[in-house]
Parts: sequence; structure tokens; C-alpha cells
Amino acid sequence: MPGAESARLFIRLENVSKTFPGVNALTNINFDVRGGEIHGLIGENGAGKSTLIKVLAGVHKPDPGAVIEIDGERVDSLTPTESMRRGIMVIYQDFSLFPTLTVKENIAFSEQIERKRRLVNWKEVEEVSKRALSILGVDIDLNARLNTLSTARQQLVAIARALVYDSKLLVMDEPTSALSSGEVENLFRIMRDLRSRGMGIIFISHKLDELFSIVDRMTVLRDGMYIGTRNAGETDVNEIITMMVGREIKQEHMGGTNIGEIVLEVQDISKRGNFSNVTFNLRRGEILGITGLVGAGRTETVRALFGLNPPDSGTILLEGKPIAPKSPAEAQALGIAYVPESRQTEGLVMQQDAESNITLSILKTFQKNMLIQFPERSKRSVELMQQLNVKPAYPFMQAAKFSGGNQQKIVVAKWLATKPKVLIVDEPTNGVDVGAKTEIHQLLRQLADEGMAVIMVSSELPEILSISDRVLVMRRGRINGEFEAKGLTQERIMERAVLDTRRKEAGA
Amino acid sequence: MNGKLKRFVASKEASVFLILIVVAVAATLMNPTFLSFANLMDVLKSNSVLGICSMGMLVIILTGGIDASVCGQLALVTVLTGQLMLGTGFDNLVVLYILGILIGGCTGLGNGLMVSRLGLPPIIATLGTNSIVMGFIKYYTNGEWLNNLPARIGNFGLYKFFAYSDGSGSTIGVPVQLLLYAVMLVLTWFMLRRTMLGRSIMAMGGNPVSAQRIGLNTKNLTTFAYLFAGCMYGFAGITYTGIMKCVDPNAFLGFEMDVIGAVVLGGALMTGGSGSVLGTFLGVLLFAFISNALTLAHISTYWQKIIVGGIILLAVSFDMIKLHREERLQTKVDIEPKEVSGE
Amino acid sequence: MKEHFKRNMHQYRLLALLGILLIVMGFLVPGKFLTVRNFRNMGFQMAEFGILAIGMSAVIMTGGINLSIVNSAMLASIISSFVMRAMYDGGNGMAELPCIAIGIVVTFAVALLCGLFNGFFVAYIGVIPILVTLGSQTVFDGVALNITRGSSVSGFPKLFQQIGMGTFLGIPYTMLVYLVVILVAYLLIERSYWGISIYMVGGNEKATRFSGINTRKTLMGVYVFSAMMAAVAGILMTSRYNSARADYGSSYTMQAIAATVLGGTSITGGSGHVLGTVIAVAIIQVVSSGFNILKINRNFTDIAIGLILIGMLAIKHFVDKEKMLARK
Amino acid sequence: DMTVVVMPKLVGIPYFNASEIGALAAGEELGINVIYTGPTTGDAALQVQMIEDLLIDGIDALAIAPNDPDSVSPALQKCIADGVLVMDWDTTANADDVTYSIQQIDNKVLGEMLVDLLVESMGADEGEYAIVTGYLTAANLNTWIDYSKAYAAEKYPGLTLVTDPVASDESAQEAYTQTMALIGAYPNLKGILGYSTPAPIGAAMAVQEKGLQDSIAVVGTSMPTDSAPYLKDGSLDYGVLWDPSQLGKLAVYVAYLNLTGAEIEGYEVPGVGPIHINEDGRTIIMADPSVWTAENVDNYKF
Ligand SMILES: Nc1ncnc2c1ncn2[C@@H]1O[C@H](COP(=O)(O)OP(=O)(O)OP(=O)(O)O)[C@@H](O)[C@H]1O
Ligand SMILES: Nc1ncnc2c1ncn2[C@@H]1O[C@H](COP(=O)(O)OP(=O)(O)OP(=O)(O)O)[C@@H](O)[C@H]1O
Ligand SMILES: [Mg+2]
Ligand SMILES: [Mg+2]
Repeated sequence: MPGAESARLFIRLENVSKTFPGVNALTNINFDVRGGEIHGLIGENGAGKSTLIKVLAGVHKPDPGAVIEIDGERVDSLTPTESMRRGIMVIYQDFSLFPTLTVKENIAFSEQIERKRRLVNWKEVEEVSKRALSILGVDIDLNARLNTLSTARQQLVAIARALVYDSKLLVMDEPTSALSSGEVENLFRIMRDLRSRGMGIIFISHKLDELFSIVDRMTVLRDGMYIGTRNAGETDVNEIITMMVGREIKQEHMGGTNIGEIVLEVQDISKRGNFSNVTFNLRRGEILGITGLVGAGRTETVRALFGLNPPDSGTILLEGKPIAPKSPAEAQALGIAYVPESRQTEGLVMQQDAESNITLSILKTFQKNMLIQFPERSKRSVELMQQLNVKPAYPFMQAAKFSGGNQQKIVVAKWLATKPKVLIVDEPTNGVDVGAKTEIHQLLRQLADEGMAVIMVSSELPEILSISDRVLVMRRGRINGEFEAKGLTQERIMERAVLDTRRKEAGA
Repeated sequence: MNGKLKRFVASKEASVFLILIVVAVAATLMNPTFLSFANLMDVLKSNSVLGICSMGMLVIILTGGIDASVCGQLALVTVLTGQLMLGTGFDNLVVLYILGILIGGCTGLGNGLMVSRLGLPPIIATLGTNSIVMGFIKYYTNGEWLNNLPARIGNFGLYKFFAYSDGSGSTIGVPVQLLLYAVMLVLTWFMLRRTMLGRSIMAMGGNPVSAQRIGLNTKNLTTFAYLFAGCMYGFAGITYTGIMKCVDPNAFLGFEMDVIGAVVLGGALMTGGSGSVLGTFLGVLLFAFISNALTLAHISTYWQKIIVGGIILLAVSFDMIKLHREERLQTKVDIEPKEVSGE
Repeated sequence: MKEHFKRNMHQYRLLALLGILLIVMGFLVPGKFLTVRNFRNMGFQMAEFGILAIGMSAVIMTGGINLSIVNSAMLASIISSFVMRAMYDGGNGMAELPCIAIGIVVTFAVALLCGLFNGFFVAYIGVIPILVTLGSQTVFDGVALNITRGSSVSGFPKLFQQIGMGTFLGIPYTMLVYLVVILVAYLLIERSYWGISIYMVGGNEKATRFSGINTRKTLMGVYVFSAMMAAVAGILMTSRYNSARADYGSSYTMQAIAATVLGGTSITGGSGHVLGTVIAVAIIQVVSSGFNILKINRNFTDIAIGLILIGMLAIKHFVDKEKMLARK
Repeated sequence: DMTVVVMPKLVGIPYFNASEIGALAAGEELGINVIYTGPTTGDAALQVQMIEDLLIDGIDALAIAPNDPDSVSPALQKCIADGVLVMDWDTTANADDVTYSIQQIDNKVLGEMLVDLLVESMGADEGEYAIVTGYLTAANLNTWIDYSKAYAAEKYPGLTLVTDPVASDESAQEAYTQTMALIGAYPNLKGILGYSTPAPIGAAMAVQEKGLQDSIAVVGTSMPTDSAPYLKDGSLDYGVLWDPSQLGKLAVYVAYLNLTGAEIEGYEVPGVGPIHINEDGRTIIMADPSVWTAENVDNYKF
């Protein structure tokens, strides 16, 4: 039972500001977390959530004047080691794992450092990591190299690493962005367990329903400023959204108004170890949602259409003509666009500026007499940034310096620029805040209504339900159900995603 | 066990190993001398310096760095210790080795500090060090060889274990350099595999930002890598003097490319975090044996270069093609078995 | 404007250093260094090295490296020299001009093959560039040695020497060629579709490919471009030295890498400017020529260039405070 | 004030250091300004640059050991156009480019002498031999090798060269490694000819290590102090060379005499001897090569 002891303040921040050259990421933040509570940290993309926790972790030094109190003791300079020593453990938004080490080392490494080991105790590493994964209830090859794992599995490893620790405050920066709902449930179970043992948890997520189901209190940031803290029981989604964006956002089903003829026909395509007998078609003006559990083969399937993963058999018809793109360049020429799921490795050239990234897919159009017309390019990129409300709208800022959500908007903008016939988006709102999410949804809808055909792969069922016209559910590489979106419920989708309903139907 | 074997077959080390076997078989078919104990020992002896240096380079490459100053550092070590021996007749091998390691350590430390504290890109820092050190050495020594070193160092260089005479006057046995190389191999392996220091280097090489976040002092780790390499070069330098019985300040020109080549051929990634002692060892063997095999196979000098280049390209292409193939055939989705029709 | 200055800070500093060096040399060698004659002399020399450095820069901008650039230059020169010699036949064969024209075409053709060779392994097989070019360097050198048995090839039309020796209105042809190459390289690398793709590929090959850019073509193009630069440099060298040999210019490889990074191109790719490389080449030239004229021991030239390299990049690091990401 | 530039193929190797001593000594004896400078690597391109740069400062005479005669030719023509006296030394430049050509020995004599010495050390005029050279691209080494090969083929048909010359990149370690491999590859090898000064040393090292002093003969161009240990234990049979410092001295003297308009033929250069110009009016040959053996090697100090 969380008693008086656990209700004690564990950490208190006062007057914390952080300025990067040209950006006030945090301004006079006041914030506290008690032991034995789960504290939600909410805010739009770029609100400063990640920056705040990097201050807690000792990765960023706050501007002078900040007060940080841990366990009642004032800490003047917080380094990563100091922060860990005082019991703060962070799961970073980008995982911060070691790609070339094995799973077991990734999990046990920081713990070994904490213990000031000089020699590696491989047995201990193995035991520790096994234990951590079993707490999470997942089965991952301990000796696999991290960079051979999918994003979802990497995220699980990052969580496992934090669980190894006997920490007092666990900070989780969007730990569920790549997880399936089953895995999320599992994680929540563990979080509740940790809470009951008196651990404080900071939980960052853009998925408000998730947040409401787990947090005790939540603090809202906007544009680097502290807006307020609420008890979960005493507030509702609408109030929080208002606090976040300063206005109310309604989410409702947006059906297509202008659905036309078939643009894309996928006929019985298969690829060994990727997907099997996939058949569907796509109409002009329609948004086709593809959902399913992580690892269902959705990404592999849509990549087949973009020339990244050509199928072994089957045919793809675009406007009635068979196509077989072998590379993204070919697919693009055919009028197919693809927003990949990993913006860091596949979406952006991080060290280049926003302008170069946004205009990369349409670079050729700025060519005149063999030369790129830079003024035109700048103009176009500013337009695109404004259209998607990228903040800040500085075309010359390095992509790496934008917040996660704004980076995602840049990737989306890059593909919108090509005005494709078929637009494929893979987890388009992964790590995107509610405001931006709605904007992206509206944009997709608008594009469809203007005559584009859209395929949206997403694990977020509310998103699927709110903007798709039709929904495909995939399960283990096959299409396991197709629905009209209108009137569809999350339960029916989950049923198809989780259960092998084909058996019943075939039998019936 | 089976899993381990599978992992090895899939590893980069396996490709180098395979090419090595092919080279060895081809060479043996053309000239059985290749596989003779005496020949193998000779080749290992003359490449032990390359091998020891490659251990240092491996650690640097694991941090994502590179060292273009191998030549300068080796020259500095051999010339300074050579001068000492000539000037004073000093011939205590243990002290010489310690001195060599210290001198190499100093230049290595200099490189490390420039990279970690001044934030210079490794290639610049070490290219700079190399031209400065080589400039001074050449200016002071005028490229003059140091001859007539104490007999002890030469005798040490000739020492062989389990030596026996083969009747024609030459002694066959395990050269002392092979032992020295083996010790450095084990030492580096131990450092990288069993100590937290080594694991930290591997981790940092893979993701420096994460390393900082979990509280590793990446600056010190980087500095250490260059320091370690410097010490290895120091050790290699004295070993070299033992083999050659004299010091030639110009002996190592272009040697850094051999060392880098051997490490990378052994599967280490230039971006850091990935690479192994075993792989590097195989890389050194491949480097050493190709050239030896070609001479034994009576291939004309003019063709040797073309073949060596060709084999390097073949080895690395083979590795890449294998990787692509695996990637293509990898099962990404566990596909549901087909149709379970009504029963 | 401010943006421009901030972005190109390093180049301005290099320019300032060049100015200072010129003034210092002017003082140290009064009346001899800052003369038309010396500038013409440096103009003769700088071109071949500068062109190779530009070829190297383009490759480094993609995150690669070309260790075989000088060897492709020499292999192309040697083969074309043989062709020219055979056709000219000491004056008994073809007329000078067509003979030279064919020679130049052959140089470009052979260099093209070398570039395609490297590009194939890098772009289509995906082998890392340092290994590819380490291997191809050995192969090219081996082929060149096999053809020449190590000796030099000469005996082409007298007129051919004019390329490397002649002047137009007092300006060496080599300098004119160099200027044209700089302009073309600038336009190609910093203003063209292909050039922008170079930077993007250097930053993140995968994201660039996913954006519909044919990154294989970009990479292939870079190695071909670098080979074309090698061909131009090869022609200038063959003409200036009136012969071709397998090991000419062997010291240029490392120097070209040094000039590229001194010029501000990041060795991990994704950034850099043609003009930065050009200024860096000029700095190295002034130091080298100045020390030669001062008859300072050649070893000090190496030391000075080493110090400049470390110094300028340390300044870049400290003043710009732009922590150079050690890698992507 | 007279300025004479003596340019070696490269600075910083023992051979050219020795010639520097002679050249500078001559400058002092004659009271003229002698500059001894060259590139740090044997790159012909660098040599051309240095010549061009030196011309800016104005010099009176240039004696050059060209890395490649053809490549320096244009630069030498520039010198001539500038009124500079151009000579070559150590390695010949193209005949049109030089007024005098100062040669340590007759290339043909040296090439043939090496073969004779090898046959003598082998104790037989038949058997297998191999050649270890410096760089495959070195013009003077290639000249000697060509003379040696031609002579051996004609005079000793029983000698067979096992393979093309093996390069040691002017490094004793490389020569040692290559020789080790050669010994393994050709079990009947009876002799090794080493060209370039480190090559015979490296070859001797390998022979010494294998304990094959009695079955394999090693003969080559080497510096006496470097060769002493190997000559004494029999792994190197003969070292052949000349005194490079005398060569440097001779070059400076010839330049001085020419510039002052004095008579060159028959002039007695201190420590070197009388100058004799060949019939071609250009070539000056210093002396016959000296041969060092275990007995006499200690008399030489370079
Ligand atoms: N290293 C940096 N240099 C400059 N600006 C930065 C840096 N890191 C973050 N910022 C800026 O600080 C602000 C806050 O970013 P932060 O990553 O904390 O946002 P966030 O709330 O976590 O957003 P998201 O939900 O999108 O992850 C953004 O405007 C971002 O561009
Ligand atoms: N046992 C495993 N070990 C490691 N990785 C696995 C394993 N099984 C599946 N994966 C990884 O999971 C991924 C399959 O998920 P995929 O992206 O195809 O599914 P998806 O339905 O598109 O899900 P999402 O898009 O949500 O990630 C592949 O990238 C694959 O590498
Ligand atoms: Mg964030
Ligand atoms: Mg996916």
C-alpha cells in the first residue's frame, strides 16, 4: 500500500530553464514527483518534455538559477553518473542503446557500471538480463546483436534495462511508441507493481487514453513553460488538451467524401518470410487503414509497393497497368510515396537542414539549366513547413535539432511535396502530439478528398478508426479481415488481430 | 554450442577464414612448402609487428577513430631506444620494452588528448602527428640507420622455442615474436572482452551519446584507446628492432595502411563499435599469407600486386554479398501456415 | 548574409591564414615571393594537386575515400602515353594535334573505367570505400607496373608539352584548366541535383534512397567524377613531366586527403565546400613553395603542414562551438 | 657569390646523406654557397616543384640526381633557359638537358661486376639466382639490372633467373620478408643479387637467419657500415659501391670549374683524383666501384 513514506517528495525542480542557441527549450519550470506515484508529463511536440528529463538525468545542464532537490537534498551539479547514483533511471525517447552489443549486455551494462565492476561477470550479465526480460514477460534472444532487432524489440530492451535497476525514480520518455497493445498492458502491470513498491515514475506519452489509464497526476508543458499539474481523477481529456494546445480539439470519424475508381490493385502477392497471399485494392479519395500487431508484416507489405521489398509472386496494378517497382526511385516515378516508420534512420538526413530534407524528394523539380534554384527551393520549403505547422519554421535549422514530433512532420512534408497518386504512411503519428496528430489526420483526409489514394499503416486503433474509410487487419503475414470503417469498433479489430478467425470462417 | 557455431558461420570472421583457407589450399597445391612448419613460422615472425600494431589499431577503430600515425610512432620508438642502446650500450630487454611502451604511450596519449579534448577528427589529429613526428625524426636522424646495436637484442630476435636443426643448417622452431604476438592478442582480447573498460569502449563506439548518458567518461575512454594503441606500437617497435638488429627511421613509411587494412579486412567497422580480436588476427594472417603464397607459387612480381588487390576486393565483396543475401532471406514475419480448411 | 558568414566561417579563416602566409613569405623572401613570376610558378604547380584534391573532396563528402585516385591518374596516363607514342611514332606517324586529341580521349576513357570499377564495388556491392580503393589502388598500380615494367613512358608530340608548360597572356594553361575545373566542380557539387544528393548520401544514405533518389547512381557518379579529375590531373602531369610513370605523384594521395579536411570537409561525409578545398590547396602550395625558396629543409614543410592542419581544425572546433559529431 | 644546388633523389637516406657531406665540404673548400636539398620521398613530381621554386630565388648551377630523367626534363630546360648550368649526378638525366653528367661508375661495368662477383661467391657458373631490387620504378636500378641480366645470359648461360625482380621498397624489412619467401619458393636457390642499398642487407639477414651462409651467395650494392656485420658472418659475400661523399664533392667541383671557366679535364680534386671527361664531352666517371669484403670493410667509414 502506498503509505506516508511513499508519498514523500522524491524530486523537486524549481525555476529550471534551459536555452539552446536560439531556442528557449524550458522556461522557469516547477515540477515535482513523489515516491509511489506515476506522474504523466504531457505537452505538444517540442514542448520541452525530453529536455526536462535530460536535465533530470544530468545530460543537460540547466541555466543558472535552477534548483534541483532530490530526496530533500539540494543538488548543485547533476552529472549522468550522479543522477544514476541517486536512483534516477531514464528510458530515453531514442532508447540510447548500444547497437553493436548483444541484448544481454545492453540490459546489464549500466548496472555493471553502477556496481563499479572492473571485470565483466558474464554469468551475472546473463542472469540479470534474463531476469529483466522475464519481468517484462518477453522472449528475446539474449545473444542477438541489438541492431538486428526490430524497433519494438529494441524498445522492450530499453525498458528491460531500466527495470534491472533498483531505482527510486524511473523516467519513461514515450516507452510505448512502438509497442503493441498487449505489450503495453504488460508494461502497465509492471509499472503499477513498481508504484506499489514506492517507486516514482515519470511517464511521457502522446496517447492520452493510455495516460489516463495509468497516471496519478499529470503535468502539462507548453512551449517550454509550465502550465499546470492535475490529479488524474479530477480532470478529463478535454481539459488536458486545452491546457496543451490552448484550444479544444475534437476527434471524430472523418469519412471520405469523394471516393472514386480503383487506383491500385494488389493481387495475391507473397514473399517468403514477409507476407503471403495479400490481396486488396485501393480507390481514389480513399484512406485504407492497415493495422495489426507489431510484427504482423504490415511494413513489409507496404514496402513491397514502394520497391523496397519486391514480392516473389503476385501482381500489382496501378491504374490498371501492372507495375513492379524495384527501387524507391522507380516507385516515386510511378507516383507512389512512402513515409517510413523510423524517421531517425530512414526518414531524415539528420545533419542537414530542414530545407534540404523537405525538398529532397522533389529536388529534381528545382533544376533549371542543370542547376538547382535555391531561392525557389527555400520558398517551397517554407511553404511546406507552414502548411504542416512545423515549429520552429526555420528552413536552415538542422533536422537533428527539431523535436521528435516536428521531425516527423518534416518527413511527412517531404512526401506530400511530391503530390503522389498513392501515398503510403507507416505509423505517421508515431511520437506526434495531439495537436500535430490532428493536423496530420486532417491533412491526410484533405489529400484523399482531393483525389489521392492513401494507405495508412498504424497500430493506434483510434487513429485507424477516425480517418480510414476501410480497414485491413493483418496477422502473421496475411490479411485476416477487411472492414468498412464506419461503425467499426476497436474490439472487432483486436479480435482479428489477435485471434485466428479464419479457421472459424473457413469452417462455417 | 550449435547456436555459437551458427553465429560464427554468419559472422564476418567466417568469410575471412574461408578466404584464408582457399588461399592456403591453393598455395599448398602449387607449392607444398607453403604448409611447412618452417614457412608458416617465418611468415608469422615477419608479420608479428603488423599483428601487434593491429591490436592497437583495432581498439582505436572500435571507438570509431583511426590512426594515421603508426609510422611516426614506430619510428620514434625505434629511433629513441636505438639511440639509447648505441649511446650507452644499454641492453636490458625488459627495460627497453618498458621504455618503448612509455614512448609509444606518450605519443598515443597526445593523439588521444587531441581527439578527445580538442575534438579534432581522428584522421586529422593523427595525420598531423605523423607529419610532425616524421618531420623531426627525419631531420634529426637524416634517415641514418643505427647499426651495431648490442648483440643481445639481435640474439633475442633470433630466439626460437622448441628449436631443432633441420640438417641443412637452418634452425626451425617457434620464434619468440610469435609468443610476444600471442601475448598481445590475449591481452587485447581480455581487455576488450572481459574488462568493463573494454566493454565500455565497444559500447561507446556503437553509440557515443548513449554512452555519455549512462555516465561513461567518453573523453577518457577515447584517450585510453589511443594510449593503448601507442603502447602497442611501442611494444611492436622494440620487437621490430629485435628482428632487424638495426634501426631504419624510414622503415615504416606507408605501414599504417597495412595495419588499417588488416584490421578492416578482419571485419571491423570503421564507424566503431564492431570488430574483434579474432577477426583482426585472421585479417593479419590473410595479409601475410597472400604475399607469401604468391611468391611460393612462383608468380611474377608484376602480377602479384594485381592478385593481392584482387583478393582483397574479392574477400570484402564476398562478405557483403553474403550479408545482402542473408538480409534478403531473413524471416521477418512468422507467416501463418496456409489455409486450414474446414474439417 | 550573417547566415552565410556563419556557415562559411571556416573558409574565411582559411582565407585569412592564406593572406597572412603570403605576407609573411613576402617579408621573408623580399622581392621574390610576391612576384608575377612566382605566382605563375605556383600556378603551374598547384593545378594538378588541386584537381586531385577536388576529386578526393567529392568522394569524402559522401563519407567515402578514394585511395586509388593518383593510381588511376597514372594508369590512364600510361596507357594513353603508349597510344600517343605509337601513333606519333617519333614524328613519322600521325600529325600532332589529332594524336594529342586521341591521347586525351584515351586518358578519360581509361580513367572512366577505373572510376566505374571503384563505383561498382562501392555502389552496387556495398563494400566500404576504404577497402575498395585500397584494393583497386594495388590493382591499378599492378597493371601500370605490368605494362611499363616500372620505367617511364615518353616520346609523344612536342606540342603536348604545351599543355603543362605553355601560357596564355602570361597565365599558365594549367592554371586556366584548374580554374575551369574549380568552376565546373563548384557548379556540379554545390549547385546541381547530383551534387545535393552527394551531401544527402553522405549524411544518411538510407533516408536519401528512401526519398526516391537513386543513391547508387549518386555514388557511382562520385567515383566517376573523381576519376575524371584524376584524368585531368594525369594529363597535366604527363605533359608537365613529359612522361608517365607508375609512381608519379605518389605523395599526392595523403596530401589530397589533408587538403580536403583542412578545407573543412568532414571526413564522415555530408558537409564541405569545393572552395574550402581550393583554399587549403593554396595554403599548402604557399608553404611548400615558400619553404623551397627559403631552402628550408623539406622536413619542415611536412611539420608546418601538420601544425596548420591541427591548428586550424582545433580553432574550428573551439570557435564554432559546433561540436563535430564524431560520426553520424 | 656563387650558388650551386645539389639535388638528390630524396633526402634522409644514408646514401644521400653521405653525398651531402662531400658536397658541403667541397663548398667550404671552394668558398662557394652549396645548397643540398631534395624531396623527402623519391617522387619525381616533388623534384620538379623544387627545381621550379629554386629558380625563383636564382641559382647558378644545378646538379641533379633525377628520380626520372623524362619527368625532370621540362624543368631542366627551364633552368637552361634561365642560364643555369645543369648537370646530373648519381643517375643520368636526358643527354639534351645537361652540360655534364657525373657518374660514380660505368653502369655497364657495375652491372657486369655484380654478376661476376656472384658467380665467384657461388663457386659455380651455373644454378638459380634471384634479384631483389628497391623500387620497380627506379631507373638506375633497372639499368643495372638490365646490364646484369644481359651479361649473365651471355656469359654464364648456366645461370637461371628464377623470377622477375622482387621489389623491397627500399626497406630492409621488406627485403628480408621477400627473401624468406624466395628461399622457401626456390629450394635450389644458389644466389641473390641485391640492388639498392637496403636490399642486400635484408637478403643477408634472411640468409643468416636460415643459416644458409654456405649455400646461398648474396652480392649487392650496399653501404659498408651497414654491411659489416653480415660480411663478417658470411651471409653477405660482397658489397659493391663507391664513396657517395666523393661523388657529391666531384659534382660541386665540376660546377665550380665550369662556372669560373677553368679547365676541367685533368683537374685534381682533393681526395677524389683527376677528372677525366669521356669522348662524348659530357660524361665524367668518378672511378671503378669499390668492393667490400669481410676483410676490408672496416676501412670504410660511411
Ligand atoms: N540539442 C538541441 N539544440 C537545440 N535545440 C534543441 C536541442 N534539443 C532540443 N531542442 C529544442 O528544444 C525544444 C524542446 O524539445 P524536446 O525534445 O524537449 O521536446 P519534446 O517535448 O520532447 O517533444 P516530442 O514530443 O516531439 O519529443 C524544441 O524546440 C527543440 O527543437
Ligand atoms: N524473433 C525476432 N527477433 C528479432 N526481430 C524480430 C523477430 N520477429 C520479428 N522481428 C522483427 O519484427 C519486425 C516485423 O515487424 P513489421 O515491421 O513487419 O510489422 P508491422 O506489422 O509493420 O509492425 P510495425 O510497423 O508496427 O513495426 C521485423 O522488422 C523483424 O525484424
Ligand atoms: Mg521528446
Ligand atoms: Mg512496421
